[in-house]
Amino acid sequence: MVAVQYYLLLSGAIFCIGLFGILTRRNALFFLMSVELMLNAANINLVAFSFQYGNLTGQVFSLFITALAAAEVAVGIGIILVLYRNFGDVDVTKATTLRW
Amino acid sequence: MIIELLIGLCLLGTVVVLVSPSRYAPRLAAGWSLLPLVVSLLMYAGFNGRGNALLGGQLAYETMVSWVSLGPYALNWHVGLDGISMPLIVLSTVLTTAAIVSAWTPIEERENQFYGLVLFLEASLVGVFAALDFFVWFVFWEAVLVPMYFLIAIWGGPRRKYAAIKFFVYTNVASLVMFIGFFALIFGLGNSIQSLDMPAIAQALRAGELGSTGAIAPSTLKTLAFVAMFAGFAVKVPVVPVHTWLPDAHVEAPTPVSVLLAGVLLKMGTYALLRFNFTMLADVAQQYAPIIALFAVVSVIYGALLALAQQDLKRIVAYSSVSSMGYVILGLVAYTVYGVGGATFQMLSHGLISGLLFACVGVMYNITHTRMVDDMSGMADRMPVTTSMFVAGAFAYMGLPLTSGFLGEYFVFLGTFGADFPGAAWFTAISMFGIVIVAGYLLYAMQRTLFGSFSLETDYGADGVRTDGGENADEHLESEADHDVHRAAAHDIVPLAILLALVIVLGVAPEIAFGMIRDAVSPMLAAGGAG
Amino acid sequence: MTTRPRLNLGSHLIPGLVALALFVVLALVFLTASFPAPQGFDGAPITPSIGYAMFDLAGGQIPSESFLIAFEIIDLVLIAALAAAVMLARREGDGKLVGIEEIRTDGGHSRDSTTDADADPDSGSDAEVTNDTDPNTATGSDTATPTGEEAN
Amino acid sequence: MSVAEASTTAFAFEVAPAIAVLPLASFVIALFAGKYFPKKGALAGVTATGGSLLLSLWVMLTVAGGAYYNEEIYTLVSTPESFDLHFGVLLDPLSALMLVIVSLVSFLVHVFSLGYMNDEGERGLPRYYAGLGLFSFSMLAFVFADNLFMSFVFFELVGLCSWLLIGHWYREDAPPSAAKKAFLVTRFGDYFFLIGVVAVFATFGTATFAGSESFPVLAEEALTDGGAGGELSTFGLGAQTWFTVLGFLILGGVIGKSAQFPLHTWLPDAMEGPTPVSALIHAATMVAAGVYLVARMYGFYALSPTALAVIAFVGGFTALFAASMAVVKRDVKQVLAYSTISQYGYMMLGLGAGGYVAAVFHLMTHAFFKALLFLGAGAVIIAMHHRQDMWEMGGLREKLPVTYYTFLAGSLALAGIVPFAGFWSKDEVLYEALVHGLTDPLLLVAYLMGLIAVFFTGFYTFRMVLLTFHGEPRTHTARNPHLPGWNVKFPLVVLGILATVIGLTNMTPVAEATGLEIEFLHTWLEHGIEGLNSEHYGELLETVAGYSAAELSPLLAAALSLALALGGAGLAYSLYSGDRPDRHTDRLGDARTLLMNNYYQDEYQVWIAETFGTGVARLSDRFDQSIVDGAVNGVSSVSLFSGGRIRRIQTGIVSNYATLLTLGLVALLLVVGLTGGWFL
Repeated sequence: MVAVQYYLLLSGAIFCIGLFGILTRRNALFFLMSVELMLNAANINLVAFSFQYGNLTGQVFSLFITALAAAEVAVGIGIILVLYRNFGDVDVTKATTLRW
Repeated sequence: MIIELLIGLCLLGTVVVLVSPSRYAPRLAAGWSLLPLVVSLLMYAGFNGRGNALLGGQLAYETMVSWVSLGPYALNWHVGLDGISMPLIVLSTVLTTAAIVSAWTPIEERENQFYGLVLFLEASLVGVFAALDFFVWFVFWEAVLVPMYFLIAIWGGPRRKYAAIKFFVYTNVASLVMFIGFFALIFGLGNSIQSLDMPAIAQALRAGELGSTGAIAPSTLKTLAFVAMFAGFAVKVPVVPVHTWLPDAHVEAPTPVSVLLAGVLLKMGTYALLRFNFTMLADVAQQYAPIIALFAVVSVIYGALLALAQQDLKRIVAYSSVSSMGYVILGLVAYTVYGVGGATFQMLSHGLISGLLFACVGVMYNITHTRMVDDMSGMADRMPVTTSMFVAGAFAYMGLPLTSGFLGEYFVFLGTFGADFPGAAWFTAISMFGIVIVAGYLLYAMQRTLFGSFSLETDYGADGVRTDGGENADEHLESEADHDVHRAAAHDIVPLAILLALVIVLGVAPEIAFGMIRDAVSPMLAAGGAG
Repeated sequence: MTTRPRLNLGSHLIPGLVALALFVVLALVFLTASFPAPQGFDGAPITPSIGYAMFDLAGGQIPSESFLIAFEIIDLVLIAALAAAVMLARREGDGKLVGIEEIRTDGGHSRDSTTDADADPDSGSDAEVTNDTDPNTATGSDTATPTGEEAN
Repeated sequence: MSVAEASTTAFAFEVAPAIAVLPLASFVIALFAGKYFPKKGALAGVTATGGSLLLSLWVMLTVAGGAYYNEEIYTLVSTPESFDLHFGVLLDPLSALMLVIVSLVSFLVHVFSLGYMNDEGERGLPRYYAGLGLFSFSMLAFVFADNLFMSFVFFELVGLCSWLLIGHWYREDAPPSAAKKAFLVTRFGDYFFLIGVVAVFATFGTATFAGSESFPVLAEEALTDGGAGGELSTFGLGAQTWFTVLGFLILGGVIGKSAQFPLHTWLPDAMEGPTPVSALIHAATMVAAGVYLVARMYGFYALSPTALAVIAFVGGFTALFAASMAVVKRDVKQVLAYSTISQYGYMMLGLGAGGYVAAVFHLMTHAFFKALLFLGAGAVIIAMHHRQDMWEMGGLREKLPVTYYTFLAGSLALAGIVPFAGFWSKDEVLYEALVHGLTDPLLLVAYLMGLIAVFFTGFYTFRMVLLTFHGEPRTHTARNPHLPGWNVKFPLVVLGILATVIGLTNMTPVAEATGLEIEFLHTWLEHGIEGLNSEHYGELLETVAGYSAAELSPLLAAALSLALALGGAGLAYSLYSGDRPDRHTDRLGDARTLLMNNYYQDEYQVWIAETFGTGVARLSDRFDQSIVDGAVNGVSSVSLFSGGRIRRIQTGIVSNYATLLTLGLVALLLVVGLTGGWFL
């Protein structure tokens, strides 16, 4: 059986790729995609540990996370729409009115 | 349950006044504030407490209800009065009514909110003086700040925002420091107390049950806690050098609020010092008596000197409050019956007199629209009654015999001169010089504003705002301002007269208050040496 | 509008390094940690068990908590997200969708009236509002950092 | 003493508090209801002080019968743990005498005020009479005070009344300023007095004047047999030194109130008040409070030769100093003001030199003749339509005969011409100073200064009389004076008679020469409560203070001072007696400038007040605004500034936040991992 470390490494790698996307992209849609990547990294973790402990909870939770991801995308796209409406762009670095 | 009734009446009044229409609010609030006044007077008449509240004395009107359990400490609703707090509660109710009535003229917008906040302030003040559980006390202590902040920030003068924030931040930081100091003590006491009950804490501390906290030895812990609490309360008093919020707050606050601020809020500081520092940690206080006395003397002289340099009547009275409160500290540190009793009496007396003076300045301001000494002259000609009140109040402030101002200071001097700590006589003698300076600046201010030939220069007159429709457009400024100077209304004068009457009654028959004060103070002294 | 992405080491180097650092740390942690051998499910049916667990039914062979309430909550969350997405996409105030001037939610009543009376002030104001850019736009671009320009 | 007699004496003493309470009632009536009365409160005042006078006389008669009274009547504060504060009544020969003097002068001044204030149509009369009533109340209560605390209380209250009455014409600029100055200067003295009172309490635990538990007695015991002395806390000093310090502290109040050098500067300015007020407060009674206080607690001062010597020296110096300034004044009230200072200097000299009876005698005669002179000056001022410059007067003798003759009687008394009152009393003061001074050089210097002052007194008194009443009228007003009414003349006549004859009560030189027992005042003061009589004081002076009197005939001293007084008067007569006298003082040149400017006493005191009061106040205000408040504002500025810098982390760009989050996570993981040993 594959040791849990490798799953973790995989999830870590996917997470960091998603993170890299968030850190470097400015387009909000890319943000959403990157976040999806990170959520899936979490899913891998859950499933891996579910397997590790022989407990189903992790698997069920990954399902929930998929559902949550859907909700997140729905809201996220709504936010992007508003962003576009208010700033005429979906560049996240332009929406800086909340800073001070 | 009568204390709860008192606080409840004030809170109910807050709600009622807040929801009432603005135009009825002044009279409604004044009428309503008579209820707590009457209740407190009845309480005073029926007062049957004996001894000191924190040192196992018999409390009047005590209520003790278990409330919540917070970890190892039970939290009780514990209120009760002794001879120290009873007069201060009456002072609060009297001054609140006086402040409300004196606000009729100057407060012209959002009246319902103003009077509602004042009544809320009254509830908090009564709570501070009545609470005997630290948690309850602290809630009221902090609750005082909220209405005060808004009263200054909404109805204040041009720099009201600055003053209100300064006041709030200053006193709040002070509360934090004090809170840390007090909780250091609580943790040091460990299992010897089961609640935050102040009498229990005081008795445990006096019994020497303070353990060490961490690496800090009990004696060091006591000293540190004393310093933290003193620093915290000193801001409220205020003691030099943490006094600078006071003149700003006073100058910017509307006059009725100044009445309460000087009259009662400052007393919270000295009251807390008396209860916490000087009752609970009497031995530390006695150990560091010369240093505390030094602070007191500096406050007295420096505050008086500052008052001497001011041009604004309100600033003069504000700085002289710093000076007067210095006497209170000096009396507390003496640990004699005249010292501590005199300090308490001085709290009472200063509350009445400074309230009176502020109200007088307010009446003059309502009419002249200025408080600058340079702008006015010969006001006695146009407002003889207000002038008489001002003169009487000023002389009371100077410590004229047969007014309470004299006795308050005199008791303190009597008590401190022969006190045990080194240099007591010198400290007393030097602080007494305050009575000369106070006479200097009050007489000087009175001579320039009240006497001489009448003249008045204000922006109000210079703006050309006329009430006569410009009929006498050729007449010069003086007569124009003259036109605006009218006699004060009766409702402006009545609070002044009542305060003045109280000042004289207390000055002629001090036993009315001093009897119970002395009774409450003497247990402190007996145990003070041993503690 | 966003432009075609291209690798720009100048501004991507640091974020890349940060992400890499996180990965390195994670990897270090994972690799140095020791885990017991995985228990696995011993060939028990996983998917049916998930179904049983999800609806709090007996019959699942693999141990797990029951998730009925969580399931219901996720349902609510999804609906809320849907509603929120719709809310966000709608324009505040006058109930019109962004950029789609002519879609009406009132069954076309006002449209009829607009055609009936050309000079209806309503339609005029509608157009105005639609073309109006939010005042925030101005502030937003004012305060945009120089990096915002780079992406274009 | 029979039972009936005992009960009547007791009754006289029991109603004694009414002596003070009656004027208090008139104060209340005048203040609140004065404007509804026909004479605006004057009648209430006249009635009340008249009643006080009758009661005082009754008390005096009772005291003459050998009964004394020393009771607490009102306890202000009682503390079981510490000393009580109470008001009490002490009636002995001294206080009974003073009560009569005060109530008599007060009564006459009330009557005079009818002419001076009411008839002249002054405004604010209820306030005026309220002030007079309050003053009479305070002064009378001060006189019968049985302890130092009560004395202080009423000492301060008379100060308030003085302020109120000097500033009566508050619409002008000068009176409020003078009132302020009077209060402040006396307050400065009272500061020391207050320390003294508090220190007396702290030392002795009591402040009563009379009785075995009184502080003079305790002090005496501490010094003589040392029995109780060990229990007294003397603040680390020897008992003798500490008592001297206490004496000096209380003396501060005395010097302020009795206008002794260097705190005399307020009294001439106080002449801005209405003239009856000057007569009552600033000549006859309030100013006497200081001297009276020393006399009251003479048993204490007699214990300290240092304090006595200082009192005598200050007194002698003040007598000469003030008399020299009176020589050049143009304003009739100013002359009288400086002469008042000078005369109180004599009283202090008498007290300090051990002449207790002499000082009290001079206090009594001075009260009458100085009140007379002021009221006479008031009558002149009425006549002159409120002009006070003597160079605008002249020739008033024919127009105002009653005023002239009574004023002359007062002047002769002031100058010390036999047989008028001032001669006997001043002479006795000087005699006492001389006989004790022959053994003590400091006292001798004081005596010499007092003696020279006699010459000046004679000069300025007659300069005043001659300029005012003799010669040709120098102005139109002086030719057509306004004639005063009965209410002006009546007090003048009463006081004129008293000024002429009151000295006869104590003709020491005559008694010495003839051997007759006619020193009535000596006899009067010899009795009294134990420890509070001149006999006892004499013993104390000899045994404790070590005073000794040289053998000298009083006739010699009397002749010397009379010769000097006549010399001064004669010089004045030769210079100013003509129809059109010259301004001879101009010939003094620079000295005149110096004297007219009062030796620049006001200037240097104002300079001190400005520098050390206002100057230091300004400095501390600047310090407060810049340093103390600056520190407070600095803290907030630092917070605001650093906040302004730190907030720049908040760029508003999501990517940056995410970077920071990631960095934070990495750092956290590293820290936790390193400390938790994960990477091993």
